[in-house]
Amino acid sequence: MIAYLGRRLIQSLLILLGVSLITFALLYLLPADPVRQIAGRSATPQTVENIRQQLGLDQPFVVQYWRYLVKLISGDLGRSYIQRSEVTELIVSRLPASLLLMVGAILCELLLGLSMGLIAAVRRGTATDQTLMVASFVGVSAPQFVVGLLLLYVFAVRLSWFPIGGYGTWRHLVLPSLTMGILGAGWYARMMRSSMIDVLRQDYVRTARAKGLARRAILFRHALPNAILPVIAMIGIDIGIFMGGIVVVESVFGWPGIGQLAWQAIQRVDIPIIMGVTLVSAFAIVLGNLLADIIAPFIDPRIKLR
Amino acid sequence: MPVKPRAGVWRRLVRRRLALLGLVIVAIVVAGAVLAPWLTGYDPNEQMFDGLTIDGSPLPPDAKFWLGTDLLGRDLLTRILYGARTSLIIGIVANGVALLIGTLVGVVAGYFRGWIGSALMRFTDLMMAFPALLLAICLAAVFEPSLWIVAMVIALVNWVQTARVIYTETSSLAEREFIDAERTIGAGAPRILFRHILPHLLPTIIVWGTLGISTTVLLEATLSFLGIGVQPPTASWGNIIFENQTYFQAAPWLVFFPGAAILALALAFNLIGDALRDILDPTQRGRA
Amino acid sequence: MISETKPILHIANLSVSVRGEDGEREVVSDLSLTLSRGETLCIAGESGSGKSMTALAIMQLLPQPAARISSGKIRLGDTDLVDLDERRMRRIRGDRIAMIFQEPMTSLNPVLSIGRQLTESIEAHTSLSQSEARQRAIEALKAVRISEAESRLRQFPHELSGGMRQRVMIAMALALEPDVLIADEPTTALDVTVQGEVLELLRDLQRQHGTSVILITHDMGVVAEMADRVIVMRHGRMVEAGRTSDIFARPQAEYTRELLAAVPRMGSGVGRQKSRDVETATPANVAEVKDLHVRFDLHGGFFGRVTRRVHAVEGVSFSIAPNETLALVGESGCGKSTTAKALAGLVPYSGDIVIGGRNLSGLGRDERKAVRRDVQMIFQDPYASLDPRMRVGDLVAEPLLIHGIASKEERSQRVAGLFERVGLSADQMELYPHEFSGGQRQRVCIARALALRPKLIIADESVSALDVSVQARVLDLLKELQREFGVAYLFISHDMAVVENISDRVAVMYLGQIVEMGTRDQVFSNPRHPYTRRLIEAVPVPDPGKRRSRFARLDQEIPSATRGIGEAPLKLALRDVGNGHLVAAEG
Amino acid sequence: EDAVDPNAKQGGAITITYKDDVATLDPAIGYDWQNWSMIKSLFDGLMDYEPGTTNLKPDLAESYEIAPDGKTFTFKLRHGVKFHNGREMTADDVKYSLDRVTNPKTQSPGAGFFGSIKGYDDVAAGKAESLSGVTVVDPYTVKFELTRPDATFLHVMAINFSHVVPKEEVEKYGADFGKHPVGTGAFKLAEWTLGQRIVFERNADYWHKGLPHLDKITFEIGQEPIVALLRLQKGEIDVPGDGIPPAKFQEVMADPEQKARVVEGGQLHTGYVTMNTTMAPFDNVKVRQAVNMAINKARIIQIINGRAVPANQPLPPSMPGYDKEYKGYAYDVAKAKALLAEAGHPDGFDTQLFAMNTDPNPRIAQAIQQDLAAIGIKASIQSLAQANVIAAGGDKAGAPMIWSGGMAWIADFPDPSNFYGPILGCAGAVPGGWNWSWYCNKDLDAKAAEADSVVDPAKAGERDKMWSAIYDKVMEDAPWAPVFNEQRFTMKSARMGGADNLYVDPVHIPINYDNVYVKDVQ
Ligand SMILES: Nc1ncnc2c1ncn2[C@@H]1O[C@H](COP(=O)(O)OP(=O)(O)OP(=O)(O)O)[C@@H](O)[C@H]1O
Ligand SMILES: Nc1ncnc2c1ncn2[C@@H]1O[C@H](COP(=O)(O)OP(=O)(O)OP(=O)(O)O)[C@@H](O)[C@H]1O
Ligand SMILES: [Mg+2]
Ligand SMILES: [Mg+2]
Repeated sequence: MIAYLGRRLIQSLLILLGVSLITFALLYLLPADPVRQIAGRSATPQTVENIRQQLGLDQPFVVQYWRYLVKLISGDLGRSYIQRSEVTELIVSRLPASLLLMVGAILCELLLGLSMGLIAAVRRGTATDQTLMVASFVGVSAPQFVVGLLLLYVFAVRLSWFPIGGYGTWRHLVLPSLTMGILGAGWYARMMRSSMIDVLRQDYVRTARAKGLARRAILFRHALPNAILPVIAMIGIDIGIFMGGIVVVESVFGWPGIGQLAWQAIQRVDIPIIMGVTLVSAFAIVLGNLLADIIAPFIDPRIKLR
Repeated sequence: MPVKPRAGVWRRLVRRRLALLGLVIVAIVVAGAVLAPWLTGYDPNEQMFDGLTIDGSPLPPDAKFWLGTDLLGRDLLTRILYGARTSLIIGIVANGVALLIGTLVGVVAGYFRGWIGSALMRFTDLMMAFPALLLAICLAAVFEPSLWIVAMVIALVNWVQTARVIYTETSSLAEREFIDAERTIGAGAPRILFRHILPHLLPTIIVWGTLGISTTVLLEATLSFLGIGVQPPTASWGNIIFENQTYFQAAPWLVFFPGAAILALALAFNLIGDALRDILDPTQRGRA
Repeated sequence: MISETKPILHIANLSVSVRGEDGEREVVSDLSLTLSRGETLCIAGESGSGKSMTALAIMQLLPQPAARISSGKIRLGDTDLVDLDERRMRRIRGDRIAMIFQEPMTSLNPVLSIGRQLTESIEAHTSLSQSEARQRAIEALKAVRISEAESRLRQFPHELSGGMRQRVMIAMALALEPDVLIADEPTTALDVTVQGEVLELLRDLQRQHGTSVILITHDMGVVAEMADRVIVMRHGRMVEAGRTSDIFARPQAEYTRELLAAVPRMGSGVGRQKSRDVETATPANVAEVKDLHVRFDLHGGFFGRVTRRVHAVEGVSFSIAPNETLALVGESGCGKSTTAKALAGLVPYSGDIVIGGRNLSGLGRDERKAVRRDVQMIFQDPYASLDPRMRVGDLVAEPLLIHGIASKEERSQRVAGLFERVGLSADQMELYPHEFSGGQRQRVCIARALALRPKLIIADESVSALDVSVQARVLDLLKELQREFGVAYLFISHDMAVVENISDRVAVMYLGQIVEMGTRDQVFSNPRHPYTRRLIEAVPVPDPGKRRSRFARLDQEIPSATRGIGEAPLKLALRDVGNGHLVAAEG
Repeated sequence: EDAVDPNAKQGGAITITYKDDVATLDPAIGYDWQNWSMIKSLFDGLMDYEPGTTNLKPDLAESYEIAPDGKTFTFKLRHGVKFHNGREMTADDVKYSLDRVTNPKTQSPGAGFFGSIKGYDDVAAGKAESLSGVTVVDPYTVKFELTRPDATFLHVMAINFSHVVPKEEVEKYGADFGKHPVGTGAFKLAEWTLGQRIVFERNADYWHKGLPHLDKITFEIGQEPIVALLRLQKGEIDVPGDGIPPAKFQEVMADPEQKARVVEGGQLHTGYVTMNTTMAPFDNVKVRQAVNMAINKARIIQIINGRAVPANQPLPPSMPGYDKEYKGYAYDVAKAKALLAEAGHPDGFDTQLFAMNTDPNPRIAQAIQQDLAAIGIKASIQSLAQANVIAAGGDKAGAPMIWSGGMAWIADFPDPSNFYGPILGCAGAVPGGWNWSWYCNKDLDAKAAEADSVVDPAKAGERDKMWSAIYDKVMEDAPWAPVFNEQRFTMKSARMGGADNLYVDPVHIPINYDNVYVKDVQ
């Protein structure tokens, strides 16, 4: 187990290195000139040159990347061009919120998605099944911005059950998690139904029935753990998808996560922030994949960590 | 007893009510896209003087503008019809290509375990950890924004998840004995991969393919916004929603109708896919 | 022995039909039977005759959505099971009727521990507390003679051998002391020694609890050993029923007579191969294997280095002449299948394999494909070795297609011919593998192997799943093909009676090595190695008169072939004890 | 000292929302509209404007003196002004602050404003640490010597970049001074939770007695403008910093109660289309004039729900120097077509129109696109992120036409010169510059310099006329097509008090924090 983890961590580091290199290269090639942005509208060419030199942006690519890496190792992600703060500080201050939202969202989508998929598979072919599948497609097809606003309007503005955005208590977490979760729930419901249908055909389910077990025991004890395996593999993938939706949801609910940071940075080509957020999210994705691989053997003992 | 001719997949498909419904919807969308100029009297990009109220608000659905007008006074129905062209290309072609690449990579990596497999999977991991949006922005900066660029980017970005799922499934399929049996009769890798492994992956491919339709159509809008996709005034379902989403209370029709179109298309393919999955899975024979 | 009490189970005019592409088809027709308390009823009959369907119908577990009971009554005591709703049926299943399924490998849930799977049914049907249920489970495991029962509870199915899994299944079925136990081919997948144990166990338990047993089997040896009464089925109908001794002594129906005649018996049997002179090691040998090693690396450690190895095959040498049948026997896990796979080119090996004069190593791609044509393999598990998404006709035609033989029409004609050869009808070409019974599937596999008219066929347990009559027919077919085309066979089996019948020469394997090899007569009439002797003793005799009171039991687990790096197992030297009869020194 | 509103009540707290992060509160660096007025409340400069107006007044300076040649400015400082850390502000701090902002190491985007101070070039080149033109005469007197007469200099002394910072705090926090601002302003920073909230609290020692009125201002960050409005409607916040989102504008204006809480005012803003004068066919003045005539400004204003007034010249109407007589190019499709034909493009041509991608800019671009199509110009739209449009504009071969909305010029200070230099003058027509039409008229540059050397406040009217003439001349060459001047609509909660012009203060966006108050305090 330890050995496995060690090996996987080294692999993960290599992947992160790859991500950093590609991202750095792409940003290097981007035509927008960060120095011009820093220098402002009334800067003289002299000032522009000065700033370029100070930031080391006049150096060749390899040198710039090498310097970045060296600083990265000591945990220094540089200073934002536009915000002028330490990127590390910016990310650290926003990361907990994003992580919390991620946990909430994943919980939501698993709870919603898995139960929908399960019911649909059991009731296969009935009206319930069809309704649930339509619902899951609505979840996947609905633009998150609209879903978020709608939830906010109904549950926060009209019913006042939850605050209109913000961050702090569990009540703040519900609506954003739900908004994020609705999309994922659609995916999970669809996948769960598919794999559940498969599992319900297996011999061991017949054995369980032959033992005279209650329906619930058959479904939850025998079928579910088998059907959930492909879903577990999704969690890593899910974090990637999650990073896409986070921007919208965070801004609707005023959630102080890294999505907003990233979006603003992209709009303004604030390269150090883009780099930092990229690395952090890549790390999360890699970690998610690792986690999925580590959880799998606990659910299916046949799977060996190799 | 004479050998009965095999009932064609197509014939069995149209015999199912729901699948037929799906086919009809797809046919309507495709026909709408192709025949748009004949189906509507408006130009999709014409900002009509009488398409806005005096204080600049869009018009709700009425006898003249069946689905209402948008914020520039253009006929929404016409824009949805023309937008279908873009969205079909994204939802079906780009999504299809992504599915194809993902399946190919996943199958090859899952079947050939050696260095090819590891190399492909490490590359997939890298791509997965790499932010798609950034790639999109950089491409936007390099290329002239166009539908084909956005289609390419979507394909390039969306294959990764499919590849990972297909990889897992292929590696377990490759362990199955019937694959060994195929090897002993001299079947080469292409035959095993395409004739024997691929059909088993079909349910997964269908699930990912149909879900991908909505996500890619919506992703196209995000990319257009960042300047990489079709540029205004070209309509697509995604960007009609995206442009108007803040107006969902003031002018709900601007979000509802294109949203319904995306949903209908995705659902239609899902219905067809579901039926296909049953038809092509012999163990499901006998199911109505 | 038969207790003349009121029947516990009564089936009247049962019909089961399945829906296929072209409408409904009856697979069980008008079947009636009764089962008394404490009785063992055997259902025998050819593969596909509806035995499993009958069992599933009793349990109300017919495969959905294809199959349904079309008419008839099934009464358990006073309850009619056919009309029972699912909730009430649930209380009967496991508690009053228990079932052991045909496939022990897939019938246990891979993700739940043995303990969990045992206790849950106890908890479902009794009001015992968790710890009491656990205690009961341990007792049940002890009853099926699983060692270290307590620690086994924590293990998972894949950590147990096939025989142990089957015993767990039995323990599960018996834990609640049901009135009726249905065992569908409980021993088919097991090798002789384990089979003996399992049968012994069933008998023991029946004696203790007075359970009524329906035992479905095609092994007439098992029938003779176990049954009080026998029902013989064919094409979904009962053709004969009666007391075991009567049926064996005075079979009434034509089919029963055929069936009995087909039973392979050691030292006799209709189809028994005449002892032939086979010249070994001639240059014209079809296959020559020299010092074959197959090892599987087990990875571990930080960098995934190889830490341990499975020494599956360790220095095996043999040769097969044209027209010859070499049988490979031995216990589960001794390396038989691995040897076969090496020959078929499915696993990497070291050593030499020469097929038709060409050494397999160092061949180009096209040459290798050509050699492939000469060696065909029939796998152990017919269902697993057929692509479930292809029609069987296409599967059989595939080798022809791959090697570019014959035009399209010719191909389908040849496939139809092959189908008839193996006892299937041409219109079954359109069906899918899951629409066949176990035996029928195996015939499809054989047809596929024959399609290329190979020089060597490797048959890995290919007839174990077949009922005797089909088995006899298939064996006949194999022999016929041998005569016609001079095909050689590498015949892998745990059924010593069959081996005794079909083989020219026999090799006995133990832990990856050959411990005895010689002509059939040398090995069977003069077994020299103690391991060989034990194998022969374990074979049940298809004669109710010669029923044994106790089977020989294996007292130790099979030693492991897994070893650390650099710990190669001791190589056994083979000694010629006369006329090419090779025996390993006892180690 | 100007009077304090006698109705104002002391105390209370308000909440203001913003979508985007507040970048930095360092006056030498902060340069977006959002932190601009926040910095104004934390720091002070020598000069300032009367609340709600564009009228200059001395601030930290008690008085000033301009030498007749217009090249020497002497400021007398107010006594007893204290930084938030308690230390008294002196002339040394003024000098330090200006040395700091012009020092290239500070990387201030505003350094260029101080180009007229003697010694600036040496400091900018890194050859000197200190501006030779700034002298501390005594602790309460500071003297500026300029290299040329500069009429805008008093404005320059009012912009944030010249605000006074205490050396010891800057050195203490280094590059993070922007997160720990210490000034002399009406408010001081009480809390900054990154990405969530910034809290200002009243500076009890503020030199201007009676100000500020509020005890506390909380800025909540990170929420969509549309949600901010919902919160305003629910009474949770007091001012939505990003204004009324277009999607909600009609709804708000249709409700009398809500409409009553909206304050409308002008803004020092012009929205325009630039045409790259170095790129064919826009190198032909007739083509540019044709474009000016082709754009239907009324329609565009209708599209944005009437939140603007049509523009015909670069300067907005509230700016001194705005030429009320100038009629500009009237909307005339026929004449535009004729001009185009004269220029040799009777069938029009293909070109590109760049625009920023946030609503309503792509919509406006599409309306312009349709107008151009009417005279045969087929413009394809490139709707891109802000940074990409700016990059395209700063590249000589980058963008034929740019719609300026979203990135458009909002004046740094209310002076006509501010609309010329970087965006219409030769100095801005360099790679990476902001003169996106690459218009460079040496004549006009000279005239501009001449106008700016009229320093005497008494001659302000004369100077304004000179600037009017310059912009009229610019419009003759038509490098821009001015489209509209955006109106500001600020919405507030019912409890907010203070004169309306505090809510549309031309230099404080969204509101003048120092002078507003709440009505519901006891
Ligand atoms: N799922 C199914 N769909 C259609 N036909 C089926 C299905 N399962 C079994 N059959 C058919 O039902 C018949 C009876 O099968 P059953 O499994 O009862 O045979 P069996 O007597 O148990 O044979 P074996 O000894 O080979 O296991 C066979 O002809 C088979 O083809
Ligand atoms: N791919 C593999 N990796 C590791 N070990 C393997 C692999 N395949 C087989 N083995 C091991 O090799 C040994 C020989 O297996 P093999 O399948 O040849 O046995 P067998 O004699 O055919 O048994 P059975 O009668 O049960 O089929 C067993 O211990 C098995 O666990
Ligand atoms: Mg059976
Ligand atoms: Mg085997």
